[in-house]
Amino acid sequence: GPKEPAPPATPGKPRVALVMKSLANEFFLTMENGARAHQKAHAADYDLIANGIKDELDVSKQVELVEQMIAQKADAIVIAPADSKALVPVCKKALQAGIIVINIDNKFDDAVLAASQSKFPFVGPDNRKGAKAVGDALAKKLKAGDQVVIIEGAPNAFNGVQRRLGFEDAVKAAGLKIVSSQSGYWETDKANQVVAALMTEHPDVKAVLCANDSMALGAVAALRAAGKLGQVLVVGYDNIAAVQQLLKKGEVLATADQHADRLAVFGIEYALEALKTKAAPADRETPVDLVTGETVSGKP
Amino acid sequence: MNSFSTSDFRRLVTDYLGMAVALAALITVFSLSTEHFFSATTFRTIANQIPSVLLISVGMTYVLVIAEIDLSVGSVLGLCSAVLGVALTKWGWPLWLALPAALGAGLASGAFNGLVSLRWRLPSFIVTLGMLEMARGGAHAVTKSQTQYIGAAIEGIAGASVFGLSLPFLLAIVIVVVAQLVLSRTVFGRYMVAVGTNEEAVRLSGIDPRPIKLAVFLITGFLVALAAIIDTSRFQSANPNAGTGFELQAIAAAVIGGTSLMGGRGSIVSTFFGVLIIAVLNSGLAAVGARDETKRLITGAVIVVAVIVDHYRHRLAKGKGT
Amino acid sequence: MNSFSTSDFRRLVTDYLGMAVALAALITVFSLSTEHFFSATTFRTIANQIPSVLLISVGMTYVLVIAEIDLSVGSVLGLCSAVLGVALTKWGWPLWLALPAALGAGLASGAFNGLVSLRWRLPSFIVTLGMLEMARGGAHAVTKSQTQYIGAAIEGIAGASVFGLSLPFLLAIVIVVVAQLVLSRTVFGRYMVAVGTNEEAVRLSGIDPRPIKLAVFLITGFLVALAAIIDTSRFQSANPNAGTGFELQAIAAAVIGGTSLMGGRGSIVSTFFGVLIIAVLNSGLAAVGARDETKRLITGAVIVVAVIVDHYRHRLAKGKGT
Amino acid sequence: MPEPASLLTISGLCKSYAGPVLSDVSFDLRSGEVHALVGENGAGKSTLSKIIAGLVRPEAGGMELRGEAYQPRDKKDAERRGVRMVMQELNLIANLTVAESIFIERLPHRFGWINRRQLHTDAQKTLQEVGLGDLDPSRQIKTLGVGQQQLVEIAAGISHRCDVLILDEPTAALTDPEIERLFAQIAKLRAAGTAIIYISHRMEEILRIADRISILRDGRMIATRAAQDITLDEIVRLMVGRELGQAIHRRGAGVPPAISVPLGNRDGLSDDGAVALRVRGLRRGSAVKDVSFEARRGEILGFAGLMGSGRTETMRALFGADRRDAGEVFLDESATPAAIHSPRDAVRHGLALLTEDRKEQGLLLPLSIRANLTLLCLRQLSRFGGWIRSAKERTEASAWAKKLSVRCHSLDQRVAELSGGNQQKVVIAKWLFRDCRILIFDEPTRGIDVGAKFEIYQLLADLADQGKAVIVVSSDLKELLALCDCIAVMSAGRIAATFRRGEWTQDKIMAAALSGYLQKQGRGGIEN
Ligand SMILES: Nc1ncnc2c1ncn2[C@@H]1O[C@H](COP(=O)(O)OP(=O)(O)OP(=O)(O)O)[C@@H](O)[C@H]1O
Ligand SMILES: Nc1ncnc2c1ncn2[C@@H]1O[C@H](COP(=O)(O)OP(=O)(O)OP(=O)(O)O)[C@@H](O)[C@H]1O
Ligand SMILES: [Mg+2]
Ligand SMILES: [Mg+2]
Repeated sequence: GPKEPAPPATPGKPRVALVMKSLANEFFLTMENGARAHQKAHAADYDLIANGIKDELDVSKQVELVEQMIAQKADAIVIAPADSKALVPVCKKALQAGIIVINIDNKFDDAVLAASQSKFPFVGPDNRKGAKAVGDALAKKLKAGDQVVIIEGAPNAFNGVQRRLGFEDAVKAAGLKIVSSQSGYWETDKANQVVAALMTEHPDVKAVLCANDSMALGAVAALRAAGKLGQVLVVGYDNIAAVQQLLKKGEVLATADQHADRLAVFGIEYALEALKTKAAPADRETPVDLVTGETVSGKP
Repeated sequence: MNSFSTSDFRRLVTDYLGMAVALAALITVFSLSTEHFFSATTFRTIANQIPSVLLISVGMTYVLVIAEIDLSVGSVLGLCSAVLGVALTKWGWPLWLALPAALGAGLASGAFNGLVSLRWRLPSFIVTLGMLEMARGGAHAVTKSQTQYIGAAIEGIAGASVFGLSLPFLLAIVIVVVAQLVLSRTVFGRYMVAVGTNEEAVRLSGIDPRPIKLAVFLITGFLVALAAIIDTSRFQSANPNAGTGFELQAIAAAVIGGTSLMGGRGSIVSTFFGVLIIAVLNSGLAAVGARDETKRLITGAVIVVAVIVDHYRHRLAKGKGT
Repeated sequence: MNSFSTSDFRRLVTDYLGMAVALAALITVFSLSTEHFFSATTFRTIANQIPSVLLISVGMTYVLVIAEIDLSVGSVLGLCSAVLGVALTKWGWPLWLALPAALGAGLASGAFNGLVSLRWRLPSFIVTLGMLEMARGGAHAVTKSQTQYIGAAIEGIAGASVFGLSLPFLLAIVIVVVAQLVLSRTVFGRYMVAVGTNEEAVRLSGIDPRPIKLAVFLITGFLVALAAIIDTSRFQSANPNAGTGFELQAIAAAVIGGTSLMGGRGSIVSTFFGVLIIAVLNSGLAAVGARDETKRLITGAVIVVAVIVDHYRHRLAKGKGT
Repeated sequence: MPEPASLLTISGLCKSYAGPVLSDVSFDLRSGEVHALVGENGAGKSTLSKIIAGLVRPEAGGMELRGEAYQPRDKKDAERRGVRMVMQELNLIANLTVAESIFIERLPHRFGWINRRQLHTDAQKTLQEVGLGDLDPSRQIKTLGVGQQQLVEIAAGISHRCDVLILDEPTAALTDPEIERLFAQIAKLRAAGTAIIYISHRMEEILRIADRISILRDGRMIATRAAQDITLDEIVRLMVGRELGQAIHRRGAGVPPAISVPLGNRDGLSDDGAVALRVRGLRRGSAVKDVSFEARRGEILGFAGLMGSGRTETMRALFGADRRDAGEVFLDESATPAAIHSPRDAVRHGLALLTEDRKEQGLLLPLSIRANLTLLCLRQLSRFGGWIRSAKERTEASAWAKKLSVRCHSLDQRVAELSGGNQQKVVIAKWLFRDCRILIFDEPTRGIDVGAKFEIYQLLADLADQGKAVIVVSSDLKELLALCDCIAVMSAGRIAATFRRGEWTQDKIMAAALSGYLQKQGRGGIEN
């Protein structure tokens, strides 16, 4: 059977369900680990059921997870929705079942919230702002008119779109020129293919802006194969462990850290607070830090 | 049309014993390891989650019985869902027009799969693989890659319930029963089995296998569209990525249920058990809150073990012969 | 071993004509629609990208020839890559120890696939589907879901190049040639084809099909591990998600190349063409900068059209007969 | 007597695949006649039949049915016009039941819903007519032996009303009682005015039931004669196009000359040959119940018995193809049983088994003749541990193909494209190629023409002379009588009697074959 200890049935102790996106993604695993560590430190205060879906595209699985948590009679659900619209109805159902719902990481779509007459407190970073900061750091190394390419995340992922918009904001501000903007589906391999092809097609490109670090790894590999490493700059997003060496070496110029480990914890704390006070807390923006070769920490 | 004989009953037991045992074992394990798993709510939740996968698995079983395969089911679900969503929101169509449009998209995809593979005698694997890409591309093109929120307009379909069981679930059960009867008791069903076993021999018997195959692809397209409608109603929104990976799930459910990939053998009721096993497994693992890699390891192992259990059931049924 | 006869030559032309035409057409279209596509750089880039997919497709072709399937190749690539990465970074193993460990992981997965499906006579589809989940779970467990950055320690493998062609590419070409010769000119290859054609007849001829099948699963596991080493070296990092979706890509490459899913027919050289077609398509679409949904629509259509072209090539080769 | 009008006339029919198969064939068929079509393997009999039945389109020539132009679009069209065919190759669908197979094109139904009761009773009635009354119509085809399958196909064919019925080698896997029942059915149909085209390589049958005989050779119609105007030797001469080699009928007492064995220099051996194979207490399910026998070197041991008597199952079990419930196999007078648990073990111990079902169990249909012929001895044809010497493979394969006169235009031709008899020759050659000490042949001459049969008998006799033990299972009793030194008769899963040459008569053998069933009067039939 599963090795994880089942949440013990201590009456009165609230049960908080954390529903995340793709656990294949390091970001969410860090989030989960942060949450688990927090629960261990506060074992007397609540029980945690952490779940995620296999990959970000499988929205229906996430809806089903929320349904399961309703059936499990969780007291609070902390959710990082894989789709900012499709998850609203089921979260509303949870609300109607008397469950506290806290939205983290990826904000529900405002129009849909309005249409469905529901509201959930949001705790999370502003991806667009973070991406703009990364883009700005890059722009400092380039001059107006330089060509750049953007490697986007999955096309309908909300944070992917936000990051693209943030990159575009920075590019516009610095007067750079986007010669191509294509999706790498968050994957190293796909990004590698796209960047390799683009380097041939647009030999004068000066920088590659990747919507996450896994794709930045693929971009770096493509540049290395084309012998352009060093001439073409790469930026990423998420600050995963694997890019930290590259940041130090200067092969990746900058990335953004959204503090995944603390993100879920904020959400959980919010939920516990709401359970106590029975009042919905206000939205809260969590910090996004720019990380460059100089500021990168020695974290393993 | 005859009365139900004891040999029928014995067959029922031996046919589904392995599956039932595997299912019962899973439920027991999860009930023992979590507090709230063994409850009416859990089962009602599962019942309301499976209809779309179930319908797709029924279609897949049919396709596998005729020795073909349909990899496009997940993408076509996305496409039908996209058409439905966009028709309701952007084009402002009424429901009675949008629903046939979605069904039409499903039927058209099925027709493409069937006609192209029959016309040029291509393996359906490759035709439907092409369709997988094209339908997903279509879904993204129609929705401009944006999830369409529909809201209450479509809630009624999945929302209606009888004794806590949703309309889609009841519909899916009816379809399972009908599909099983069609497979085992009608001329069309026997022709499907025959085509899947030995297409050349069927042709030599003076029966044209092509209309049968086309019909099966159309039925599958229709069932996928139904599943798309159900899912869209359940989520009150149309997601162009809906259904990603459903093809493998549906094939797994059918194969766990003993359907052969080589054609000529399959049972809808067994597929139903296959779907249930996967659903209970997912639900139970979520209730336990296992880590993702543990989930994957267990899911993989359960799939293999379920088929091994079924292997021994076969031996049991056959007696010592062979 | 005889001299190359004209009939051999004619067969070479008719066998690969369809593929070559499809490939040439693709290259022409992209060369006309972009500025820099038709250049040595593009082809060098493609040559350096395909080795891992090519090796996996070779393995897949073998598996398909014996009428089995291996859905676990992508996940096993992830697992081997994870083992290699973790051994080099966390456990601090030297390269000469880490590489065999990765190969061992590939062989062990192949052995599992082969032994379980042979022991209980289970369809390899389901066993390898289970393996797909388990190996991915294993990859995540080993790496704790974190991409392992390795750095220069492993660069040498993919970095070395001869005339601008990387070592992995040359290795892959050698393996393609050897694999084709083994398939068409050796006893083992003939047995593979025979087993895929009619396993029962082979068994009754006093040839045990099981060691042959096991060997094929092992070879595939080994090739996947090689592919994992190449990819890890190329990215200088080990990603537990590496290889996701490779199984469908490899099957598509093999089937575009005319390998039958029903077993008994396949050619490694054709698979090579299949891989090239897909790679050129991906590269060209990226160079054009097509929208994502357009990419999918075109990819799907090209897959179908490539097989239709091949269908006509067959007709041509056969002459008016049939 | 005035010439009766023709029902079907064919003129100038041509068809070619890689080479010409039918050239300018003309032919006429009258209502109420049995018209035998004979010719060597690959002469074009099946192709001609398929053209008439709408399965193959001719390239030139015309057909007229009842005076009207007849160009069937497909099989269904032909059937609508009253023309039906029972194919030579088994074409049943393994996963269907017997009843479904018989009525596949017209399953009794109401709005698509099958009426199972009616299907069952109809099937039972039809099975009764071909002598399979005891067979459960709801059994799956894949659980039947080849003989039973053939009868099911015949049942499916004759259960329809039609004007022209083509039977392509219907008796190749049948034993005498079934053949008698089939002939009775044919007589009934003929009396009702059905015209029957009957293809067979069993000459004595042809003389018994045919009204007229047409002879095809190399795709040309050589002659059509009334049956009473022609002798067997003449038919054979017309078929082959030359006198058959001077046959020495040394053991052919009581057998018509054309099917007696040209045994060359082989004299009847005494029973002092050393035992090569001894089987003790073999059991498997209900098909094989306690079978013991021995086969000697230098001898041909025949296995006779009725259909379903368990001969095939016995051979499969001793060969390791199926699991045995009990029983031991000893080789070469050894006191310890040989460990034979799989066909691989069997082949290693020097056994060979030619299966009765060539299509499913013997051949790799989509592969070339060469690949089929050399499959068993690839190792000998290779060097460096597995590199096939293709030149050597070619010469060896073509030598064997020539030895058994396999008719093909190239060794690279797919076996699926060969005529039935030529396919059978390929399977035989495949096993002869591999030098085994104990050869078990299950229905080796199924579908093989007269001339080639001689050659195969000669081969078997030669093998025995070389000191090998040869076991022949055959439904053709006359073949066994001519060929064997010793005949074991199986009945209901047991060996009912064993006769040596000289001790047997046809009646004694038939009595023994029936004995196992007569004891169970209660069931009164062949046990399933
Ligand atoms: N589909 C095909 N493709 C190529 N050649 C074929 C095909 N079908 C039949 N032939 C060839 O046509 C010739 C006649 O075959 P046919 O089956 O009519 O012979 P037959 O007289 O029935 O022989 P048998 O007594 O062995 O059944 C053979 O040489 C065979 O190889
Ligand atoms: N695969 C099978 N499954 C179940 N029963 C079988 C199978 N094969 C054969 N039988 C049955 O076993 C019995 C013995 O068949 P077997 O084939 O050994 O007889 P036979 O003497 O060789 O006759 P023939 O080959 O002419 O049918 C028959 O009743 C047959 O129906
Ligand atoms: Mg014939
Ligand atoms: Mg037999």
